[in-house]
Amino acid sequence: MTVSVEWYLLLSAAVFCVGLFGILVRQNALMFLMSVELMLNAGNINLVAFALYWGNLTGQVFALFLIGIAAAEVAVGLGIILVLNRNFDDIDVTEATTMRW
Amino acid sequence: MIVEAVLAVTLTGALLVAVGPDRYAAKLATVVSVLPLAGSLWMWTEYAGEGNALLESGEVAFQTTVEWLTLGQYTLQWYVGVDGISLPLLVLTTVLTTLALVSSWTPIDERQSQFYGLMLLLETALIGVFVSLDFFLWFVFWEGVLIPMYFLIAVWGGPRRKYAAIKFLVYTNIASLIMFAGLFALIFGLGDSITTLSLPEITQAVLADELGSFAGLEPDTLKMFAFFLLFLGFAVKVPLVPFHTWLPDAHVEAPTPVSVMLAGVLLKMGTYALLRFNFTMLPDVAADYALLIAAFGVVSVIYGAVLALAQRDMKRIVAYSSISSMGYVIIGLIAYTPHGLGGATFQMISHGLISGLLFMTVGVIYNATHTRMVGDMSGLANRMPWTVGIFITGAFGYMGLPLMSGFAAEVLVFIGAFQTSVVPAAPLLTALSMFGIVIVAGYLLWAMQQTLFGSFELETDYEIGPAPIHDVASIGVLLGLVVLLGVAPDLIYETIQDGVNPLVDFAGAALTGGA
Amino acid sequence: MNDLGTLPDWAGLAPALALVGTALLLFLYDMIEPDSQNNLLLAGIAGIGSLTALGFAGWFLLAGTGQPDRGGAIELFDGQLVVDAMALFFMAIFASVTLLVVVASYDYLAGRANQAAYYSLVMLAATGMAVMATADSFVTAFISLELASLPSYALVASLKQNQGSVEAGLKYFLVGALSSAIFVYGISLIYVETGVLQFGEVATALASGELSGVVGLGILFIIGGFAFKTASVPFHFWAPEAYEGAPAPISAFLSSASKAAGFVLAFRVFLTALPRGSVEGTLDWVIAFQVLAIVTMTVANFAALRQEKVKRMLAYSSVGHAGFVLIALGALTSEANRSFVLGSGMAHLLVYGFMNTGAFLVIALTEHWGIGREIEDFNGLATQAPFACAALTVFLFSLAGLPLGGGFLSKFYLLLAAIDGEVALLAIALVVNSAVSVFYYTRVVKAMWVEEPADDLAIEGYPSGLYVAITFAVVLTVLLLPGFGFVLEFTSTAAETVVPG
Amino acid sequence: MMGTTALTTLAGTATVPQFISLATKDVFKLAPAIALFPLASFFISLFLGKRMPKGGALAGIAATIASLALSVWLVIELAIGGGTYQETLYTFVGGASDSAVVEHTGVELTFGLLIDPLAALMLVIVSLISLLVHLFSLGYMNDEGETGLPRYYAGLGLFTFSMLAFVYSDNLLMAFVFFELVGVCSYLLIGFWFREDAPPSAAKKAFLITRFGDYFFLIGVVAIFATFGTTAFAGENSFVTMAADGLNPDVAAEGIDTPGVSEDTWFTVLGLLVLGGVVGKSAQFPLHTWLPDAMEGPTPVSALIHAATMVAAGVYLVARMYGFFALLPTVLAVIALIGGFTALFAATMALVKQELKQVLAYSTISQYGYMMLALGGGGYVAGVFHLTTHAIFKALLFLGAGSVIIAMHHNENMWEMGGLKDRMPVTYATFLAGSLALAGIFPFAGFWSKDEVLFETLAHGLGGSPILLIAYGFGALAVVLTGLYTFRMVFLTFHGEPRTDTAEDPETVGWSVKLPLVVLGVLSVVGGVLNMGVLKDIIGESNLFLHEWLDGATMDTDLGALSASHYSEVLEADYGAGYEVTDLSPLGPGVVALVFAVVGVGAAWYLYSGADPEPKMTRLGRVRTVLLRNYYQDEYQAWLATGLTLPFSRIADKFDRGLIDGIVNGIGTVSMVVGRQFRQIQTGVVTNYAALLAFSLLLLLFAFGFVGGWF
Repeated sequence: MTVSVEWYLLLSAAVFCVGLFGILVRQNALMFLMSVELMLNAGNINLVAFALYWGNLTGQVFALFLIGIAAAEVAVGLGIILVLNRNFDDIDVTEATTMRW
Repeated sequence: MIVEAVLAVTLTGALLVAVGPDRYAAKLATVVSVLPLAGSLWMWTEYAGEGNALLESGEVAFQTTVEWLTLGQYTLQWYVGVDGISLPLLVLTTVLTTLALVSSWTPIDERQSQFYGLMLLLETALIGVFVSLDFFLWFVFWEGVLIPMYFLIAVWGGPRRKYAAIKFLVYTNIASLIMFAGLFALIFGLGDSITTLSLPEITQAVLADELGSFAGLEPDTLKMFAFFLLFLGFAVKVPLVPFHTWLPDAHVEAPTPVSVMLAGVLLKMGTYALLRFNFTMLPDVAADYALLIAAFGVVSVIYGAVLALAQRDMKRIVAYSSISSMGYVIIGLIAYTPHGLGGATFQMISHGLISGLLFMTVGVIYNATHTRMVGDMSGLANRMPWTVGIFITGAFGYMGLPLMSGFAAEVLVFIGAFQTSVVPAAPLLTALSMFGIVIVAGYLLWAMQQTLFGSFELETDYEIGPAPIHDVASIGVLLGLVVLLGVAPDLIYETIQDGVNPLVDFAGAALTGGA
Repeated sequence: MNDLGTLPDWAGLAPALALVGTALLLFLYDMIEPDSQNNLLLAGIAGIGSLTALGFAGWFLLAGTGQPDRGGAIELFDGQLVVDAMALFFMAIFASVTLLVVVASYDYLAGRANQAAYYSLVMLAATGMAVMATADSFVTAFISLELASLPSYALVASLKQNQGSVEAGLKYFLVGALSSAIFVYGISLIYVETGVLQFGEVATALASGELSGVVGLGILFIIGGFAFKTASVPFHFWAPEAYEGAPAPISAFLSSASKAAGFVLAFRVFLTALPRGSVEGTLDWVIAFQVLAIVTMTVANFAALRQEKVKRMLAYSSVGHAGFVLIALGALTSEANRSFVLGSGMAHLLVYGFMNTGAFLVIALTEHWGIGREIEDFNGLATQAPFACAALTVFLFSLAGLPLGGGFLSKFYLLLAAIDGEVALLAIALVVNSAVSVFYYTRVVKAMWVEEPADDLAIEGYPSGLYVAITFAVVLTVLLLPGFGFVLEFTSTAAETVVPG
Repeated sequence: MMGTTALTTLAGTATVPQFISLATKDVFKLAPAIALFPLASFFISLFLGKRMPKGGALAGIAATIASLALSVWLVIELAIGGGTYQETLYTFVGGASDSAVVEHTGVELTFGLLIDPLAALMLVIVSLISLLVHLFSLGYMNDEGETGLPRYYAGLGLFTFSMLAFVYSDNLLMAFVFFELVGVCSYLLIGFWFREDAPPSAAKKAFLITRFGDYFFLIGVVAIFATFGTTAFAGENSFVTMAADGLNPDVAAEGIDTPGVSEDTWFTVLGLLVLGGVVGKSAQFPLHTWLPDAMEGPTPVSALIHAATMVAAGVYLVARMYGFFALLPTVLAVIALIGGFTALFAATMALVKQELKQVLAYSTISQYGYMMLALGGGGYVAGVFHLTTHAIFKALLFLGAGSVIIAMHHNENMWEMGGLKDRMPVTYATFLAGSLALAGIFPFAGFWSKDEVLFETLAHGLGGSPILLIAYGFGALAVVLTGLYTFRMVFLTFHGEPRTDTAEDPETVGWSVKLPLVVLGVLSVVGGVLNMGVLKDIIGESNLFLHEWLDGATMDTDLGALSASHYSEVLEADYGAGYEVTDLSPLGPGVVALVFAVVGVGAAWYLYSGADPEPKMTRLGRVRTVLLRNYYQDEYQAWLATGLTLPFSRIADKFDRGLIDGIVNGIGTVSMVVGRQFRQIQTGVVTNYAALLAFSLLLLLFAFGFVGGWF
């Protein structure tokens, strides 16, 4: 029995919301990063599932690209978090508020 | 090409003076300013235009047209030229600039090259305003005036100069944008019937009833809407009560030569534009609201004069009385009679000269006393007889003393306004506005009595003696011009009449047809 | 189908290739000599690279490459990339801004570490932007967008010892990552509905039949992605901090080129992939952009009123200008002459590219001199550096829409566009916000020219690179007033490639 | 045409006369010089005065002599048969060939000369008085060592120029121009001693109050121009003739443009407006308050102002356009009432003044009241006659007072004088002659003219105009008071014992003072010969020289619409004032007036003639206080200016800066506050950004979701 495509959509939406929720409530930069990854993967779920549904590879190929880009993004992100830690002695994203208003 | 030459010379001169050393700036700038002066006077003697530049029959003098760029359906042009309305104002600008530059020699003692450069830049923009016949080009110059003016007030002004300068800039800029929107409402309403933004084309299209509906507004509503926005925008510049509050601040804070330019020429931009846009393009709307517009004029006259009564700062007195004087221009314009329109234009010139004269004289006194407050000094006539003599004569000129230009202008305006059938109850309104001549006498006489007469006393610690000869000379020249135009208004009035007459013709036809 | 003379099709990508080549060259150099301080060489390489890109872009533009009379747009890689007038026009903007930034960085970077990395990241980001201009599929769109973004994050944070820079990098990155995620999710929703990602095919797919809310949601999320890239409210939060904290040349780069990149992609996506006619029923993006435009202009301009730091004020101004350009999308109503409207946004982006970059470069100059960031710190600067201050005055007044530079005309063009689309609210918002903006720009001008200098105001040296870049920018800004017509030729051709007729 | 018919009948000639003859006599060509000489002296004195002997006085004297000579020549020319001369000298607006102005409006504004008997007479008076004042100034100013003499003589020159030009203006606009210039000159001269506080203030007051009057005058000028398209005084196309045609039902009038009211109403309004200027300049109630203050100026200037120039200008204007006023019964009644009332009103105040010049000032107001009374009462000739005689004896009195003031070292208080008659006989004799003339004692000049004024008013009043009778009552009563205050002045100043040391030993005065006094004294005695109206029935109408003169009887050509008989015609016409003349012998009323005058003089003799007179007026108690305070006229007018207008302007200023400017600044402030709020959105916390971002997205989602129907 195949799972109806609507369920994938729901799943991806759920993952997306979880990620968003994480971003809103976590102050740790790493957690923030992970939440973003969740959101990105919500997109991946859609792409992969619907590549099957539509019977073409476009979605899957794009998903592969996305995974790669996500990794790059994490790399840059970790670099930034590293210097954040160096400058603010913390990786709490709400701490860095020297500039506002 | 003379127009281009004048503009180019002035602009080049401005840049040259600005980068040159302070030492030579004053004299260099004055010498440079003689070139556009000579150019404009040459144009004056060679002028062979006829009629109103905006109307079909008009022949524009010294005209050049070059395509600039095409934006959408509209071709923007470099389109310059003069007619009987703009030429006198052009000459006024060049004359006043040169004299204002001379009067700067004494008070301006720091950052001179910048000051004189900006003054010439201001002159360039002002000349541009009066010669442009393409709306967009005109608007470039129109906005371009603001920038040098802002600096001139903000850098070389009095204690509250920054406030005054930014108020001037923001207030008048907002007004410009409102006006801009107003004109574009018209332009868009004209739709495909125009292909350039040249003022004659716009005017003639509007007058030919080619206005369509735009943004859901029927042509008539659109006209009204555009008129309203244009009027609002120009009313700030003129300024008409209640949009005037930037003016006293700007005048009080600006250094004297800048006040001269401000009162002498900048205010005329407003009335000039009203004449060119509101009253030439949309005479029927003007006629519909004639009573309201005339009321604006009357209120400005009386209110400005009454406020002048309450002032102690002599510059503020002249500033408020400028508001009052510009009210007459409005009353004359809305009359749509030959003497109304002609007299109003004449009043622009006349007020330019007289207010320039008074500001310069106040400046000469200030240079010596370092105060402008009535009450801080008395009996100046004992120390600077010639300056005081010119001041008294100028003040009488401001009061509309016969044989000085103010009288000729005011009488023509009154005659024109009295006769009009455009404004309801015109005789009554005219009579009401004429009461301004009594009030103006009141405050000027009061100020003169306090400061010039009595025994000599001065609150500030300055030794004063006769003013420098170049200062007296420049106010003397202005006084001479005021008297000359007062004795022989025909010198410019013929040219002005030639420019406004076609306006009376078609407007008269349109208005009687409409009414 | 296309005509590049004797050159192969892929040569159409020459500007992007020049940029990426330069980046790789710099990488190579960095690998060989990681601690190099040979600033002149590095800047030279980067400069020549961007100049080459500019040369190619300009050449192609003038030669008519990708334009209908020369065989139409060049499609590459199965329609993943497309080289047409719009792409070339924007590549020219990117290359110009990059050139200015690189020249200016020569002085800015003097004595700092990791110079080669810096230049190569700039070139990479520029490459990303160039590819964004040519992207013709959501796949390439997203990849190029990330290619532009990721180096930008690093560049913003490149002053590793500086708290502000790091904080700016962090915020930029976090908001950017979130926005990318939203963008991707939006793309995936489009894929859910259509099963294709190439723009033209998406349009074809959407044109048939009823659309569900999924598409609308997807479009909304895609708008979010662009809003981030163009720094539009409410995705603008990163901008004030990123521009303020970043090295000033990078602020210039981001606020000018990166914004333009976001817009060129948005133009293409919304006009070729998600044409309003097809998706109107589920989400009328014209309305959405109208809302965004008005909100962006108003929030940014009013917030800028009370800023005390020059750079931050410019950041808000930059957000405000995003709002102005959004008019070009918001005015694409059915009444509008669409290529005319679209052209207005492009023209403004070009002019803005010079005047805004110029303004930030003057800020870079003041940072180079060690002058403070507050407006007050600029007091009396004109006594020391009249040329730079005159240039900044021109930039600021041009930004304000006063007729000292091309900004006056391009804003006017935007106004015409708003009126052409018969969106009165946009026109009014444009006028009101222009009026408001005069005030805060003037504050800086006032500080420089009017206020008395502080006693300790002293500047040392007149760095040639920065001055060259500023001079270049100011000359172009001023020349764009009389020479605006020249720009218009390109914008109208560029706009007609995405909205024929 | 109406004008022509009128004069054929009246002048009794059968030929159809030229309305205006364009004389080619050389003297008329020279006429502009009459005014230009003093103008030249203005420039010479102003710029070269410092280097000239006598501070420029000589230039002025030469100029006025020349003017006088030319004026006399003109009079002779007219007396031996010349014609009225009218010439447009200068086109102010619209002068160019193929003028756009003229092409469009059909009118031009011009300056021109109108020389008729009236103008010629006035020219002589003005130039004569001016000459004498110049001469007198040599003693009063030069010998007293005043500084600023070039300025003084320049002022006199300009003043004379303005007045002369005003006098022979051929249109109302030009008249207004010089009317105003006269006002400015009086400002400059009254405020001559600018280093003191009072003169500048008095000068300001004089200018302001007369300007208030001129405001109405200017409206009148503009309105007349707008109504008739011309402001010319004389000629077929003058506004006077057009107005007459407009009102005359027998004539079809064209080109009159009234703003929606009937013609007679509108003309009445016009007349009243012009009258505003007259009331201001001629110091009639209620705009008389400036005149006593104007005594702050040098005394010769007072003489000039009061006798021949400034104040005379108002009355002269009425005479000049009498053809217009004669059409308007309401305006005439107002003129007569104002005149009569002012005559009485001012006389009462003169009773209690202590300063010599103050008495003369109020007497001036009073006497100009008589002239107005005459003109309002239909006595055109009488008004002009009184203007003439008054010019002479009032100039005499002022100059005599000036002489006394020199003698008294600038002390003007009469109570500190006394007994001067023996010490300054010439001054006394001439002053007495002037006083007798002023009081109206037979046979001095004032007697004849004042009697004629009263007679004309009475005659027209009895003819069915009761309002004139009231005015006559005022005038007759004032005769008594005139006698009283005049001789109170004479007795206090010259008679009795010297009351102070200065009076005991006054300074002597020179020939330059005495000469003018003698000349004027003689004229005051014999001036009445001009028009002995009281004896009309005895000597015959043709020997009333002034009447004949003003009627144009001496001229070859007909004076037409400018003639006295034409004015009577209009006055009595149905469309005009509608006056009727009772057939009354002038002898009876003349005797009555003389008796009144003698009663006044006798009262003065009774009260003040002793060796050491007491202040008798104190018995009037509070009435005296009221009189001394001038009925509080100054107070209420000062209150109008400083108590009402000034506070109002301050309130307006507060309103302006507070509310209007407040709104402007308020908009700025609101923008700033909004800006601060928007700025606060940027909290600096990246999580908040994410939240706001998500929230906004959600908001958009819901909004567009609902619109797009996604749910």
